[in-house]
Amino acid sequence: SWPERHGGRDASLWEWLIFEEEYWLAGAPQRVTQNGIFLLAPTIFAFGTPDQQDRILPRMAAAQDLWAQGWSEPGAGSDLAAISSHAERDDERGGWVLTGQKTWTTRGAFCTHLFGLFRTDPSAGRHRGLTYFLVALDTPGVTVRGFERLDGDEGFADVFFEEAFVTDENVLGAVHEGWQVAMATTGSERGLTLRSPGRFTRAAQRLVELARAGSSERQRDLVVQSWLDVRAYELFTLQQVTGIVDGTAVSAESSLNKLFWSELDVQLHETAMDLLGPEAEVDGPWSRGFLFSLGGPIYAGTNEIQRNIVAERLLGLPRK
Amino acid sequence: SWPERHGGRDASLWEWLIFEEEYWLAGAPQRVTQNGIFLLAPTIFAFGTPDQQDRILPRMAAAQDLWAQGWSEPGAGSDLAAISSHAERDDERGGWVLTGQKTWTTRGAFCTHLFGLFRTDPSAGRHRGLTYFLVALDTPGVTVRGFERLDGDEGFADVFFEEAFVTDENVLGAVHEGWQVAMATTGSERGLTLRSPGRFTRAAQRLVELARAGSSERQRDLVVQSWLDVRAYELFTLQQVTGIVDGTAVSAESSLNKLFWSELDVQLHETAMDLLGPEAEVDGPWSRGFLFSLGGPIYAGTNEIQRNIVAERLLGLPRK
Amino acid sequence: MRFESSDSAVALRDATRALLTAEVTPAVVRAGWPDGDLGTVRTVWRKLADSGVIGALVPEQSDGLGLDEEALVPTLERIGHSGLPLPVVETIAVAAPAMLWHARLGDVVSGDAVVAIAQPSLREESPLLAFGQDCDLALVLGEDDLRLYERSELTLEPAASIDGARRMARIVAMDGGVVLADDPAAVASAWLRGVLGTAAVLVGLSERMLDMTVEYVKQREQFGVPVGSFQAIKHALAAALLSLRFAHPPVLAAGWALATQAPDAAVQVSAAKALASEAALRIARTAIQCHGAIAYTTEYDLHLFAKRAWAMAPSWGDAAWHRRSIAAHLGL
Amino acid sequence: MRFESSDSAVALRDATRALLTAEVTPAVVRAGWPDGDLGTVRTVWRKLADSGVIGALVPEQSDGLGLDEEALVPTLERIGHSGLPLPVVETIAVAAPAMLWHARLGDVVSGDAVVAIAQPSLREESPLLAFGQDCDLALVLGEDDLRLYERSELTLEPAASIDGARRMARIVAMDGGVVLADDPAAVASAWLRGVLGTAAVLVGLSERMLDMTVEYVKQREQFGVPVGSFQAIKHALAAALLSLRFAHPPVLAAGWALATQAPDAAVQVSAAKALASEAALRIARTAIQCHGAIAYTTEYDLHLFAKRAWAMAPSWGDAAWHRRSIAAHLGL
Repeated sequence: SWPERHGGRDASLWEWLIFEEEYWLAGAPQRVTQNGIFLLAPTIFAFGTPDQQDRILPRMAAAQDLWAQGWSEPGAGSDLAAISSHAERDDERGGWVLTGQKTWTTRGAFCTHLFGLFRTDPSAGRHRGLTYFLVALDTPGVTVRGFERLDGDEGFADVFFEEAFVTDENVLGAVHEGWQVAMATTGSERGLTLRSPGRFTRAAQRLVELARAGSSERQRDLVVQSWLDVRAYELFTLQQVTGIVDGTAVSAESSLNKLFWSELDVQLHETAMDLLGPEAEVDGPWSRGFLFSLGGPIYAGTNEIQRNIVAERLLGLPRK
Repeated sequence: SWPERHGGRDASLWEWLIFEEEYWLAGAPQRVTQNGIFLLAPTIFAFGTPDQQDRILPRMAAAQDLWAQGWSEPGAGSDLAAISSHAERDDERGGWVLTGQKTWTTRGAFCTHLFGLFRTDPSAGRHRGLTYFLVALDTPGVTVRGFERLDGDEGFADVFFEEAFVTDENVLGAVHEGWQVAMATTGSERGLTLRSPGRFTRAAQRLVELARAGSSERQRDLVVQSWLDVRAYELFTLQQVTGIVDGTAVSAESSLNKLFWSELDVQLHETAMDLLGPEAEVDGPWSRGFLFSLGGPIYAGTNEIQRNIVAERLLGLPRK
Repeated sequence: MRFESSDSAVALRDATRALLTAEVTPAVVRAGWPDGDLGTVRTVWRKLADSGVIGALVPEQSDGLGLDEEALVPTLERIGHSGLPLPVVETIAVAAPAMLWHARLGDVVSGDAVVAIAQPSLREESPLLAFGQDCDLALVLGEDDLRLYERSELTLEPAASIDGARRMARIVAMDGGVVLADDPAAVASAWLRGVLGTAAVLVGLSERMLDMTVEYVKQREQFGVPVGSFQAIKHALAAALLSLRFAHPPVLAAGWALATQAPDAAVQVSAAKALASEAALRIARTAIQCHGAIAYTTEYDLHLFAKRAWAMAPSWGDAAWHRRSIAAHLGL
Repeated sequence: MRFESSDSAVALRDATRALLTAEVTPAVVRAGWPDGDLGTVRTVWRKLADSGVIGALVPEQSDGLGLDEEALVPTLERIGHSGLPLPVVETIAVAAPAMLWHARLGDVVSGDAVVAIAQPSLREESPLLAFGQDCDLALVLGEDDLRLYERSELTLEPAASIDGARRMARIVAMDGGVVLADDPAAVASAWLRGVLGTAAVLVGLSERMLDMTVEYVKQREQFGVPVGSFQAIKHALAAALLSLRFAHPPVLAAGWALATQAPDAAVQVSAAKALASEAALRIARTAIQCHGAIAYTTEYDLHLFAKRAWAMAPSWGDAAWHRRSIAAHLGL
């Protein structure tokens, strides 16, 4: 829930779910503000100073600032703790000097700001000594290089930091405690916030329409399988939101969401490609959606990592 | 190829394949002599003394002796090297005293003899210090307790050894080198010998007949998928036999066979169960075959172990 | 807005779970198999009757609990989880609420009489009757009527099920019988309750198989470590949990849809059965594979639950049957 | 009895492989994409022509190699593996051997003219023509004739393919054309060669994607170890190899069946295409997942091959289409 004084609407989780459902049913597109609103904002509510909340949230809600997530690096994908971008203390200027490279930054080429982790204590262990920074992308020393995704979208970016200076008020949470601060966001990325059922309900509806135009019994069976999984995802989400509202939800459960919606999205689009037959290769909403769907099992923690989390934290299997 | 002087027919690998195909197409059953003929015999040809070859092979070929494989133990399944059954030297009597327990011994309850690995040098490492023994099951100190398999067959057995004495002529290959001797058999178990294409060709034929009696388009598609996989298995086998005859075959390739036929066998029977609908649960050749098929991905090295072998030895992925 | 079970559902489930945990040991499940002591099974059944479960859907004035399908589903899951070898769904969810005016209702609610239900079969002349060998009454769902037969009015021939505890029979001949209801709505309602109940039992069986497997792979060691520490096992079991956790809410929702007579109740019940059947089949396969050889022996208990799942997944319409019915609803 | 490729097949494959390895770099594959330099692609094509490959199925008296389908299959696999962005199957396997009396045969065999082939489409009024934007000739497989058109006789409209290097077009209108053959047997034979050739190319693409992935996971480190040391990656790639290795023999066998005019050649060709299509789709998915984020960028080369696979798997009849045709053959 996003308070009105920060540019929000004070909506409950249930109201938000309903909004999402209507948003997608109306055929509305993905939002460029998505990563800011769903990943950064919850962290700012939890860890931001009043000044940060006032400065950042209303502009984010109004889409005046567009925020990109600066997690991954060339050597730190699934292994997020391997981050090597670093920040050096500059007491004189009262801030930090950032150096390093972030990559696979979704929508980085269109964004104005980036939130990311930088190593502030190189002597500390992997998960320790990281700090969470908020950086305007027009800061001197920051270069953004956009590159193309599988589906032809130019939205990915490398972001290079060459002694880029940021002041202390751009540190979110405590210095050296960026990992703990970031994990709050990772949890919401995997779970409910990133993938409301509405998007899949709409896709299933479109798939059914496609199949009505002509399909075999085998194909209709596949369509219903996807339709059923969307229905299951919707009901699972309702059950889960009840748990969140009651405060009984287990955070590792968000890995179940992520696994399910990402596999479902691929399967749903594969079924559409099957229905389209030789026309499947032609550029269009289904083929583009198919390519887009293949990113789901990779980003926001690969599904291999998610299955580890499910096995270890929900089933209690031994780590090693 | 099994020489005539040892009770065989001097048949080539190709002749054997043809025999197998005809054998299964005629609807003939699995053979109780299978483990002796396919697993022990190749090892005796390779490592046996002339006396052992004369003594054991003709009686095995004539089904006068039925041989069971004594590999697995309660603590040593996939991890075969964890064998704890042991043999102590008895110089006075010129032989060895066996103690321990073998389990999941297929057809153990019906067999007259057992071949198995026992630890002869407890100080040596896991794969070392094992010796390959040949044991008559009526040896004093040996007890066989049959138990039931999933498909209702009573063929499994625990075999207990309580200071059972066997003479030196029942050691196959060198003392302490049982692992190397056994690996030759493990290779043939996984590969061609245990699962000639004939058995699956016959099963696919029966599946097609079942589907002809009534099936939906979705079910016919599943039937053809199984039929295709059987065809692929047949052609792969022919390609592989060519490699074996030419001496260019890679032994780890037998893991590909094992993975493919065992998954195929399950899939084929699952399709039959699907076709049978509510009648699937009724005892009959298909339901029994289904239960039997579920053992395939487990025995002769679980499919998890086989995938490790394929990844490490055929694709060259790092062990650790 | 909330998604959670009603208080009565939770209360009934918890009470029944306590009873089942104490009474339905694997020995009781095995007692359902040929040569088992069926008496021990019937004893448990009477204890369940004493707790009121059998009359869950029967009005209070007829000595039932007067609950609806929503309240019953979690309890049926628990009975499925226990493996109790009796026609649980048939008796509690289908027959009892259809017998309200029938003289034998009291015997059913008191646990003295269990009811088997004939299933459509490929051999239509001799329908299958799960638990038929030892039932007291049998219900037949016709095109537009429900008929109840005394065991003595039926000529049965034993048929072996993959799950020996199902004590399967074929109906060779029927004589007499009483029409319980003669309108298609009653048949449809009986059918939906049977489908829903079977889905609930399959959820319980799935949970049981998954729990057993998780426990086993934690303690079974190979290569010096628990086999549950291997990623292949972890990922297989994560996938199993996924299919269970996403099949469960639709089963609960279908109970609510039937209880509230939602317009799309039939679709929701089909969705529940399709998802629960697929989950159970997948989990049975995963459970056996992750156990390894021990799962392939009948001395170990896993097969008791896997065989029940293989028998029940195709009954009351298999997953593909229900997907076809959903396809029709979607105009496909 | 033996199962192995003929000496001519091996010789042609090895010679072509050497040429492809030297000439068809990823830069050449990218040259096929919009704004690429098609000239570099055509240069490679002429070198292939010099080696004789394009006339593989053309008799020696017409300046071909006089080989049969069995001998061609392993070479098409290699070309598929290279990713060469031209209508390889269409020109070499289908058009050239159908143009024996046609004056343009020489241009085709010499590499001066490439031939696109119209595919059936859901929009039947405007069939898809892969590589149509830059083809010299186009072949249309009718009900019972084969017609060849000059590029100038066609009105085309560009259409974007998921694989930009396919330079897809739709045929809006056709004018003129020459009947190459007017019997159904010629059409059937052309169709089967196209299906077989596409299956061979898919095998080569699968091998390429799998090889790239194996190399990548050996060197990419996360958590201080190569990601290829994780069991999840190992098992996914083992499954990928399995599907490739069991799709390959049926493709080779189908080549032999066509070459020897085996009575079941059509079924064997359908089997080859069904298995090769499924393998390619599965391997594309596995390759992307095992690579992780880098696979999702177009700067990395994997997408060039995956997109070709997604485009070709459904062309010339997708896997389900060929399974239906096998079902009919089996009397289902």
